[in-house]
Amino acid sequence: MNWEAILMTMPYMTVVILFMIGLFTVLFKKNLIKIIMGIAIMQNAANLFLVSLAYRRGEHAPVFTSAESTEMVMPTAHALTLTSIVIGLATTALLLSFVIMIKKHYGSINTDDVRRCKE
Amino acid sequence: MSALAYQLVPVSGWNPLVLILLALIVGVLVYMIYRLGNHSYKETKYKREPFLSGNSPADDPDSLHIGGSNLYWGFTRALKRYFEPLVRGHTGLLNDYLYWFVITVVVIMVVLYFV
Amino acid sequence: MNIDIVQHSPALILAVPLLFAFLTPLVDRISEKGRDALFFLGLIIMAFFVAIMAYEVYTVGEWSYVFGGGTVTPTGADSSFFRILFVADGVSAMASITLTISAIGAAIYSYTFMKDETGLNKFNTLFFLMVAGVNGMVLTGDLFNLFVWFEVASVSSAALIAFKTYEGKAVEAALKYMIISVIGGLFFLLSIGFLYGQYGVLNYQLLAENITGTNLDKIALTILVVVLALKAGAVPLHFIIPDAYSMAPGSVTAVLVVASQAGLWVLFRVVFTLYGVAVNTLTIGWIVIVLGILSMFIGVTMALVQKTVKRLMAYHAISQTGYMLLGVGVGLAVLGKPEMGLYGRTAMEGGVFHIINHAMYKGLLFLTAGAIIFKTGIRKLDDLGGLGHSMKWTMGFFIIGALAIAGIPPFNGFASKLMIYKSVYRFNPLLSIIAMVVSILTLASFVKVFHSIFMGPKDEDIYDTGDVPKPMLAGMTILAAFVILFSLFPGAVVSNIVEPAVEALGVI
Amino acid sequence: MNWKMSLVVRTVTNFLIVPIIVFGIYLVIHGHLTPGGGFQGGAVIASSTALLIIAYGSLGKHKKDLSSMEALGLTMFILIALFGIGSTMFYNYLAGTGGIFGGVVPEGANAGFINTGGTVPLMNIFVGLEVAAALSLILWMMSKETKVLETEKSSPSAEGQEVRD
Repeated sequence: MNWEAILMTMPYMTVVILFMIGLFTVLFKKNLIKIIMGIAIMQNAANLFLVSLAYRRGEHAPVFTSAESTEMVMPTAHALTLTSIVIGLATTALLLSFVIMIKKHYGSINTDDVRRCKE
Repeated sequence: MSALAYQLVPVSGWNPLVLILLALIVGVLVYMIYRLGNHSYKETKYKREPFLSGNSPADDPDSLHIGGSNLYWGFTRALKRYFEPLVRGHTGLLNDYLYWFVITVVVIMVVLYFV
Repeated sequence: MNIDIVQHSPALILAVPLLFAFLTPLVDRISEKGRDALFFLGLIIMAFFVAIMAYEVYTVGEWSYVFGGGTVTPTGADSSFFRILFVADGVSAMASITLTISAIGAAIYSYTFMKDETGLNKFNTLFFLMVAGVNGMVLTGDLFNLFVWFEVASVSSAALIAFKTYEGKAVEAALKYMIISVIGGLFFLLSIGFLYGQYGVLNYQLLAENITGTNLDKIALTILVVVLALKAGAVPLHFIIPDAYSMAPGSVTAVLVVASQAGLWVLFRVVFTLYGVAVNTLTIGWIVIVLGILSMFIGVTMALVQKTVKRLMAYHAISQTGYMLLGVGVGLAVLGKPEMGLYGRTAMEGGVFHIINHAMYKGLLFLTAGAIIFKTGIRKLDDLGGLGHSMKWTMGFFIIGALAIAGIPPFNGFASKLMIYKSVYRFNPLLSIIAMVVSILTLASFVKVFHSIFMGPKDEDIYDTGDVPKPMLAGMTILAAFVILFSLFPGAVVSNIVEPAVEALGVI
Repeated sequence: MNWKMSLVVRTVTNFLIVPIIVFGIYLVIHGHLTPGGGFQGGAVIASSTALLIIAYGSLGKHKKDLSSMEALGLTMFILIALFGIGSTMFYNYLAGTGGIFGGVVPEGANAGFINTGGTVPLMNIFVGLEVAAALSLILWMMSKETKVLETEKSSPSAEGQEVRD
């Protein structure tokens, strides 16, 4: 068994598991707050995926002071993750304030009740 | 200048200006024929109603406004087996919207993989 | 220190709305008048820069703008390697023009339309942010930057949909729009991860050069296509569009139409420039065509049975998006084959021309629907009636919009639909026949709407109040003027604006 | 707001606020050297306002000031980016030109200096200001909206207002 290769795919396995958990929550849970939690899990999975892409074996973190200029992990993926975390915060804040307003107007945050926009 | 002129009034293909010109000409012709008619006919309040069928319409014609939504009731009634599931399809449930999203991703992925 | 405005126009198109978006709260503390003045000033300056960029693109040609680089054009491969790149080409010029026209029309319209609402400085900020988000989505040449602007546009349009927080339904529509957009964004992030992991580069040109169509690329392409079709409102994913359009305030819906079309523009960029012939274009072409046909047919049949004005128009927006997908899908299906020259190119030009036409007349129709609801406060078709007597101008604009959307000859809808019919017929006759049937059903549903709103007896309580105030009419006149302008000179519009956009998509 | 925590909590919060804000400012200013920067530093500063909201129930009459602070931060961020329009937007025109932010970076791996960042620390400061104001505004709005801090049970709000259909 090539443990070396399996070890290398470990981060991507966690990404798939986390994404599936998030997708499951979003698809099958009826409570809006749980859906937003599912979205947060999916965001973490996406961020983990981006960071694990940038990893090069045996290289230093991309902080300039601690490494010679050649052996560095790819910093662009870290920049992408930072932006995606900021966007994740903004979207979750907006979604939560929508849920607060829906609780005020509909009196319930169950997706079965929150569907007056049908006809 | 000629290029722009050609673009503005292209000879081949669809050209709205020719159509509008035609419309104007026909309009003028119709107006001329309209002028020929005699104008003694007055728009009187109690003109004879053209009798079509059934009982005479209610005395107050203004109340006869058919509501908008059931203008095509015949069409929708005939295709009931198509319209029923379609209208019910829009459930308004957030989870259903996401089912459709995931289903489309899977379907297109399979199609793209095999073809 | 000579600042060459023309070279910097792509950056300024984005910087001006953002700057004015964040200046509004500060100015709002000083004076209400100042805030409204800032609102129009910002849009006019942005329109000025869009005009400069478009003129430069159409006369000189396309160029890319590197943010933070020493010189404007990327010198050497490495400098465009890490920096964010904006591309000013046919596609971004045409999309910015469409957005500017409907944004200015909607802004003037909303001057009195939103008069009695509170928190107008937030409305102006969000409006600017949405305009900046949509412009960014279309202008950017970098995949991750596209994700950032996709999110900015989704956040600001969701907040605008929920602007009437005192109505429960508006918040519900905004919540659904936002959740779906966020999840779409996450899938988008995954596909960025796939492409970045394989090729280590995020730039459109560099990515397009070394994409080889491996299985991972196909998965990334699927996710990109589905997420952008979701934003544009293709059928299996269209559920958020009717809720969002019917619950948003009138002027916001007009710009929302262009915001979802930005998803369409980016879908064409991804499919044509990014992937091009790397993937079997016939399959992708047929996928886009099937999405288009579904959107067309189901959109219009659902519209026939609708009971409220704006929901009916929202379904028409979906069915018209189907036309665009059909037109460009046919072009995509024959990409790189000899038939491209025969009819593929006209199909694409028809599809792309339909985008700008649709933005004009659909914006006009939504503004008229907003005017009707502003005047009567009634949304249902059954309760409305006899408005033709009092609202003459709105009726006139409604007629122009309805005839244009149904594709009646002199109007611009007909010009682009004719191009689509002719070319799609030679690709596959059945598709063209479905397109014509859908066009007839569109006309049928708009006759229904016109009859139930404007015909019928005088309605006493609305009759004496007359038509909607001046600025709303001015907003509608702008859009109607462009509908008529595009109807009278379709040839000029196609050869000057549409052809560069089609060439910019990489179609030789 | 009649909500107030006990005296102990309020005094501890008064003491705790200062180190949190100082640490937040440290993160913001050293953004271009050590991990941190505008957003992270601003979030730390916003956590101090979260403490204030819990201890004192509300931030008083500062809603307008906070949103203006946020708007000011963002406007300055874009203006600084626009000043670089000479070559391109977001161009680091202060780097290497001496002055407060323009120090020259010596060769080789070194711990880096504060004044070598050019426009980056300036942008970090304004983003930090903006994020601190924005996050505290969000926290405060949400605590006010959900009435989570009110002691007596607030009356259940009217069952959803129907749109005039």
